Amino acid sequence: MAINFSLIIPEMLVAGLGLLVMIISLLVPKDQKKGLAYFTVFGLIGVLVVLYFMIDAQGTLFNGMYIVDPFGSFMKILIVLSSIMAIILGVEYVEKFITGFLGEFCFFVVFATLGMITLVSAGDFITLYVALELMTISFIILVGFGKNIFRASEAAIKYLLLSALSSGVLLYGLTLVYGAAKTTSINGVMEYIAQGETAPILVLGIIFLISGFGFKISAVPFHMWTPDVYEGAPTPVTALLSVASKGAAFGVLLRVFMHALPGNQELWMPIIVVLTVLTIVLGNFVAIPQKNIKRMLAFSGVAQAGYILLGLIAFSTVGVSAALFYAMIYVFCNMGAFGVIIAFSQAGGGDEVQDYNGLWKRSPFLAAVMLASLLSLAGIPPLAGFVGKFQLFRAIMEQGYVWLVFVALGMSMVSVYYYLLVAKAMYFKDPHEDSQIKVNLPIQITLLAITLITLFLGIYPTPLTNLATQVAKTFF
Amino acid sequence: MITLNHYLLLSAILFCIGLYGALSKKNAIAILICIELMLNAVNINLVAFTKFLTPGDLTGQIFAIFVIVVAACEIAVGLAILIAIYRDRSSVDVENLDWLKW
Amino acid sequence: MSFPILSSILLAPVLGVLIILFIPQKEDKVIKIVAALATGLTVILSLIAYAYYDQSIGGLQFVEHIPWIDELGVAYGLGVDGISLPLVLLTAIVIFTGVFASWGLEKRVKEFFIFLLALVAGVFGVFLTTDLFFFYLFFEIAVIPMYILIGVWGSTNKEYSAMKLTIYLLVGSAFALIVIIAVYLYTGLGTFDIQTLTQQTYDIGFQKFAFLLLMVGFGFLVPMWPLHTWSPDGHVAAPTAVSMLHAGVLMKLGGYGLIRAGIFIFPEGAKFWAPVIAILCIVNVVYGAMVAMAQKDLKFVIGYSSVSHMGYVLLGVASLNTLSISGAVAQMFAHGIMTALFFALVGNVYNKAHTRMIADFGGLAHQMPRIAAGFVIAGLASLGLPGLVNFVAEFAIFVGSFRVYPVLTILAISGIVITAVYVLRVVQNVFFGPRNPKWDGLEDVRGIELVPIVILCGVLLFLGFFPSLLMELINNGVDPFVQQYLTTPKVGGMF
Amino acid sequence: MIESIGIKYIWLVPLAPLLAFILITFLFKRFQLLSALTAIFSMVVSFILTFDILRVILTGHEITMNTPVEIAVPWLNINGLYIEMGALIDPLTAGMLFVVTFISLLIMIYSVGYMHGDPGFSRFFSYLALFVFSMLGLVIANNYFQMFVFWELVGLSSYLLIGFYFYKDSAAQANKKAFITNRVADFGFMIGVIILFLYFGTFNFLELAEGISASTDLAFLTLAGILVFIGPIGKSGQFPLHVWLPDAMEGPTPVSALIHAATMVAAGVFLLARGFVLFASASATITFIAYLGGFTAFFAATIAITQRDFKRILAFSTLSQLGYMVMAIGLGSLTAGMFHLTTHAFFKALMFLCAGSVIHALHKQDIFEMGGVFKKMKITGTTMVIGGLAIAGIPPFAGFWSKDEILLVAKTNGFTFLYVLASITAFLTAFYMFRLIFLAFFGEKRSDYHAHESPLTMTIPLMILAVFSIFGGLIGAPFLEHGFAYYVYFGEPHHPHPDYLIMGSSTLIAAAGIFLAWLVYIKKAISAEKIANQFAPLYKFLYNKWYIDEIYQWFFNKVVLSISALLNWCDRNIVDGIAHGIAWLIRTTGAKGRYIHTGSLQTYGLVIFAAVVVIVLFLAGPVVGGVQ
Repeated sequence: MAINFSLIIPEMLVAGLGLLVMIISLLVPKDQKKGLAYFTVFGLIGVLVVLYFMIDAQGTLFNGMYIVDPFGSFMKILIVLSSIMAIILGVEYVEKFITGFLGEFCFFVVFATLGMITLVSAGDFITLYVALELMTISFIILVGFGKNIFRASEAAIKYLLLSALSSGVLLYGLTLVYGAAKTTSINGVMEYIAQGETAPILVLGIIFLISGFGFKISAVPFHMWTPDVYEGAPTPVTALLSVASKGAAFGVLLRVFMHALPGNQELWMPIIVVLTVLTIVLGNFVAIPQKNIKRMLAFSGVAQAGYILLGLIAFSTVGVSAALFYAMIYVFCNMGAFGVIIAFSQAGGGDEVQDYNGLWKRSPFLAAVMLASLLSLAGIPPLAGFVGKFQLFRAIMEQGYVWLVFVALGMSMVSVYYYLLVAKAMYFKDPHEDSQIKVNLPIQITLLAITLITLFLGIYPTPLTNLATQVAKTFF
Repeated sequence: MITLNHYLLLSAILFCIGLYGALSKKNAIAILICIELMLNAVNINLVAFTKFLTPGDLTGQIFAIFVIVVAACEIAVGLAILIAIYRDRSSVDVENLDWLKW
Repeated sequence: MSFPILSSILLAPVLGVLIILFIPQKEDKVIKIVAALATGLTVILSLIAYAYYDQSIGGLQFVEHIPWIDELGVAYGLGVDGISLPLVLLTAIVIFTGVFASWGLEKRVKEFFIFLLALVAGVFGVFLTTDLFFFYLFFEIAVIPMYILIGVWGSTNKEYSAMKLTIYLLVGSAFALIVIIAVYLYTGLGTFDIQTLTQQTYDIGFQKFAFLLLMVGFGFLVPMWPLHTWSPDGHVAAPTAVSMLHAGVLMKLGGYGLIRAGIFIFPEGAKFWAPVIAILCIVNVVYGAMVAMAQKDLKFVIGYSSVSHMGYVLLGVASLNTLSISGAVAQMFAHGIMTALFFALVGNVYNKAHTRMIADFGGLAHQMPRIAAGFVIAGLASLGLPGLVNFVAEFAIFVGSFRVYPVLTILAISGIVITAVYVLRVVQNVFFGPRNPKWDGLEDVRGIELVPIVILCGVLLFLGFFPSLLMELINNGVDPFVQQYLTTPKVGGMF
Repeated sequence: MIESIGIKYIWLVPLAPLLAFILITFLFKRFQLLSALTAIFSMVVSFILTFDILRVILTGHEITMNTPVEIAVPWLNINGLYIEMGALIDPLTAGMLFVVTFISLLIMIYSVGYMHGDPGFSRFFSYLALFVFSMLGLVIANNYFQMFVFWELVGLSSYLLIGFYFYKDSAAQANKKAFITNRVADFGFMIGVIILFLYFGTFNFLELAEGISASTDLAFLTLAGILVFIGPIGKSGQFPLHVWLPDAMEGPTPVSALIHAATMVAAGVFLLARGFVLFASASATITFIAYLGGFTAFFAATIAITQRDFKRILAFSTLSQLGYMVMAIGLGSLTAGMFHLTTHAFFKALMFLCAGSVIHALHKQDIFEMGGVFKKMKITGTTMVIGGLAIAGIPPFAGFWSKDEILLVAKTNGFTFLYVLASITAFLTAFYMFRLIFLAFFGEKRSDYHAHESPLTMTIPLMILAVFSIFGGLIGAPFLEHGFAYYVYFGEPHHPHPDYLIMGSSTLIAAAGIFLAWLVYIKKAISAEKIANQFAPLYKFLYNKWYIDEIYQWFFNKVVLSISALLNWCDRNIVDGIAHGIAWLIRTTGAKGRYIHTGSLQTYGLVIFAAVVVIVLFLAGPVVGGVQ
């Protein structure tokens, strides 16, 4: 059987890039690694271009262990895009706070990217597991890089132990499913499940699977690690973790469950609905009292994961398309917010919300980007987040979950409250110091682009909605 | 006669022991080892299923090998981080790891 | 339609924002002039639209339609009819005068006008759009700038009020959003076009459900008792121009939405819930007025008077006949102008005296005769004196409602007595009485400060004498809908 | 069509003063004389036009109460509401127009002298012009809506003029009180108008008259009549809404003369005449009107006896006379009511202007501080005495004829009680009026003052009015063929026949009143103090105006303000409290919820695992059940 390697060009490119960067970083003097970072960025942009042209490609490789389809490509674009932004935003930060490790930062990001893009294309449990671990281990290392090394290593060990624990559970689930379905191919397993099979061993396996994926996308109650790790990790890593890793995990979750669910909706749907509601409610509630902005964003991220899950609940083209749209938008919003945090801490600012007092006067640009990003997260028009939420609500209401729309909307009002608390600090309070904040050009351009995209997609979302709809049809 | 169920039982017990240990041990290294136990339970499952259910197919066994490799990587990274923590706090007690909370 | 006049109205403030973005912070005057020009442009364009609106044809005119989000069937649709056109005009007038009312602003002028114009673009959008999706979108655009405007440039407990206002408005709009999605899905036509949706028939149960949500949602905006507490706080805290725009225009979004999206799309639901609205609106009128009487801060008085006056709008809406709904729309217009005038005046006094406590004043007519005159005119408008446009609107509401809810209407009419009491008390305590030497330093309004007062008073008086200019247009917009979707309610009650 | 400039240009009658108002307000404010001249000129225009209308009616005999001329333009025409602005010209209108324009003209001339040197000179004339505009608009109204509109506008002018001296706290209080009291009345009036409109589908007087005549729904007509009547109760100061009128004397005296004596307060009576068909359609209404009027007449007269302030006595006398007019209409005689209105306008305006003249000279208002003014101010004194005789009802002065007619109606229509009450009131009127005259103008000087006769601009109007007060009543004298009753009537004109018994007795009663006043205050045969002390509680009761003001004050301060404060408290604490409560609940939940995240990774693991267990347990039932 001929293997069409052209389908995995992006993965190969990323892998090659990772290795190249690793080697070059050994050669380049410690203080000149900035160029390397931009080299990485350009490499990833190349990958992005390739992915963009490959979006319609479809096919399987290695006996079905690897699936290339529009859905996967969409998620890959999302992931690579986040990695690019994380590196651009992170260069200065890493140079300043984790001096000397820029090369490592770059290639671990690339490897994590590799893990993530493989994950969303996994066609087999083995691929899935390996990709997941590649991603996780790269992230663990990245998390451990932190500016405050002690907090960072605490975050890293927590992340490591908990994700190992959850991988253990996930794996155990996989084996049970394997035992029931007698295959590790995702399609095979799913077809088996879709027949309406409810063998206890299978159900148990799937529960374990849910908990494993739930851990990665930080759905309540599997989210416990999220705030601690987000808070302790270096901010660029937090940013990447919050969008890309969540996105990748969500991608695989969709891939696994989209086929499996129709058979046993009444069995699984209540669980997913409950998890979603818990995620949205708890995420938003607990975000309110947070004083640390990263931690607050961590909880908000938990809540956002809940919103993305709504797309799964809707279980329709519209739902998936909405979820994909939202996930993509979420990348921009979150990156925008974290970008501001990065730029701010580079200028010596702390991570507490009150440190942002009067940011408006010190840098109107950063304040505006932060505001736009947070409001987009809250789903306020004309920012893209609104369209995303609108689509999601529409999708679930179509399925008759009106009460769920009430909950979700209500909670998004709660989220407005704590996002506005940041706005309040930025705009209403007087700054502790008056110095203007200088933001370097790449970050400025990135943040500007992010904001403009958020705004543009909020006002004219058609290009992305069309794409997302087209992609979502993969499943139906 | 040792049937599949015996293996599964063993693996389940092992998994639970690992899980219990992971949730109760105070020493981070012990936790790592307990997690290793859980992964071993997984491996037993995989191998047993292959043996009993799909005799001609080695997928499960190959999976097990992947699991072992990945677990090794994880342990390596984990130990590295623990060393960093030990340098700082002279302890790898997970009870003390609560700077980040609430 | 060759020239996209409505898009121009919508984009004029946006253009203003873009220009101001590139003007250096120091150039206060230039920024203000740009803002005045941008808003002046909206006034001119709205007047042109008014002049060219063909009442003999009626219905939506100057329609623009561009497909927007294919997947959802959202279209960028603009159009005005007899209901929205007066409100567009109102918005234009209020913001134009609002810019002049902020002429004395010195703090962060650039940002202030950016947010103000962004806010007003949203408000225009709400009135202009013919698409429910954009209706919601534009509404929300208006909310956030307001949060910042109040929080930064406001006074008295501003952070609390800004947050309260924002959350209340957003929660209210969330209810509306649910209905928007629900009706979209219910029809299955894949469109948010209001006219198309209006022409559909809906199952009675759905109508009840949808109208209830809209009632609550828009009830937050109007504001309907007991969802009103954000409004006095918000008015008090907001800077002058924002108070004007907010009380003058933003509260009308609720009434407008209730008519446009509520009654017209769900007439049966409206009939079912109308008595509830009617009862709550009486609470608004009487309770609002009584509470206004107890206030010590001038702006609070006006804030609660708005609650009271918006009760009349709700009464008109609840009565579900052409006359009452026309009256409600006219009352929205009239109240908008009047309350904008109030806030312009109080803002002016506050800027000079740095207090708004009624007890601090007295005899201010000596130092500020023009302000006093303006305040008396606004006060008289507020108590519904003939010769001012408010009277006509209120009268139409009363006549229209009386046949439906005689007792409630009588209670509502009693509101004009209570209003007279508190308005005149304020006039007496603030402006009349012996000269208070403490305020001898205060200068009366002059020059550019006079612009808002003159324009707003002029509109009140002009339309008060020639109400047909306004009322016939509104009636033209309301009547076809009512004829088609609401069977005339019986003359009932006491006869 | 009847050829008449006045009818053709009738719209100019109210608009001329409006134009004057606009010009003065916006252009002439700084030029005092120009302002005054503009106002006066506009009045001259209106007066000439009015005069022409009057001429046509008096000479042409074509326009009668039953064949009026109507001119109207649509003002607002929307579905469900058709409103006109127009003019209804009949003798009633013409007479009222004449009274208003004529007295306004005189008073404006008078004011040039009276207000001389006041910083608000121009403002005064602009307000005055505004008032005349509103009043004329009211008078020519051809429909209830227009009537209501101008009804409110005269209220506004009155508000502005009472508060003319806005820097006086008392004035600021008084104008507020006037406005609010009238608002209460207008509340009823408005509802009345609305239900009439809803019932008959029109505001137009003539169309309504047809509808009402045809209608048999007595309950509705009674209700509508009473509701509309509430308007006049306020505007014409009938009990219990009379409280504002005495306080309204805080305004400049010409204003008191014009608005609060001659014209505006009579608007209520005019409305009763205009809408007579409505009130007459239900006997309950009309009887109520009669008794309320009679009571007010008596009630106000009793208070007037004890007052000390020159203008206040006149104010209560006005109330009392308005009561007469209302009673007359209630008794079913539109003619008598309007006749009394006309004569009263002359003599009461005269007396107020005299009062103004005296106050202008003395700068005092307490009659007990005056005395002997007559010697210094001959013209004022003489005209005042003429006014006094007119109001007391001494023949042949104006008041005699009109009062007589009212008494006659009361008697012939069988309202004996009211007849007696009215006679007692007539006695009281004569008494308190001459008490005022004797105390102020005669006797010895009781305090230091410098008095001199007022300038000609002031005395000429006095003299003109005095002439009208003497001879004005003759237009309605029963001996006349084409008298007042020939033109102004309801239904069919009916020629009054002189009843000499009533004439004689009423003259005697009036003379007795004057005599008693003479005995007490000039002759001092009876000591006023002694009587007052003897009936101390009664005296106090009357002196304090039956404590009506106090009751209202108590009601407002204690009841209304308490409710208001209570509601305010509720708003802040209960309504807002609930909202805060919800916010608190969410915040607290969040604040508690964060403590789940203890920072201990084993807790985290435990939570994750516990969740798995919960899900397993949750699914165990269905799954096992499903398998079996």
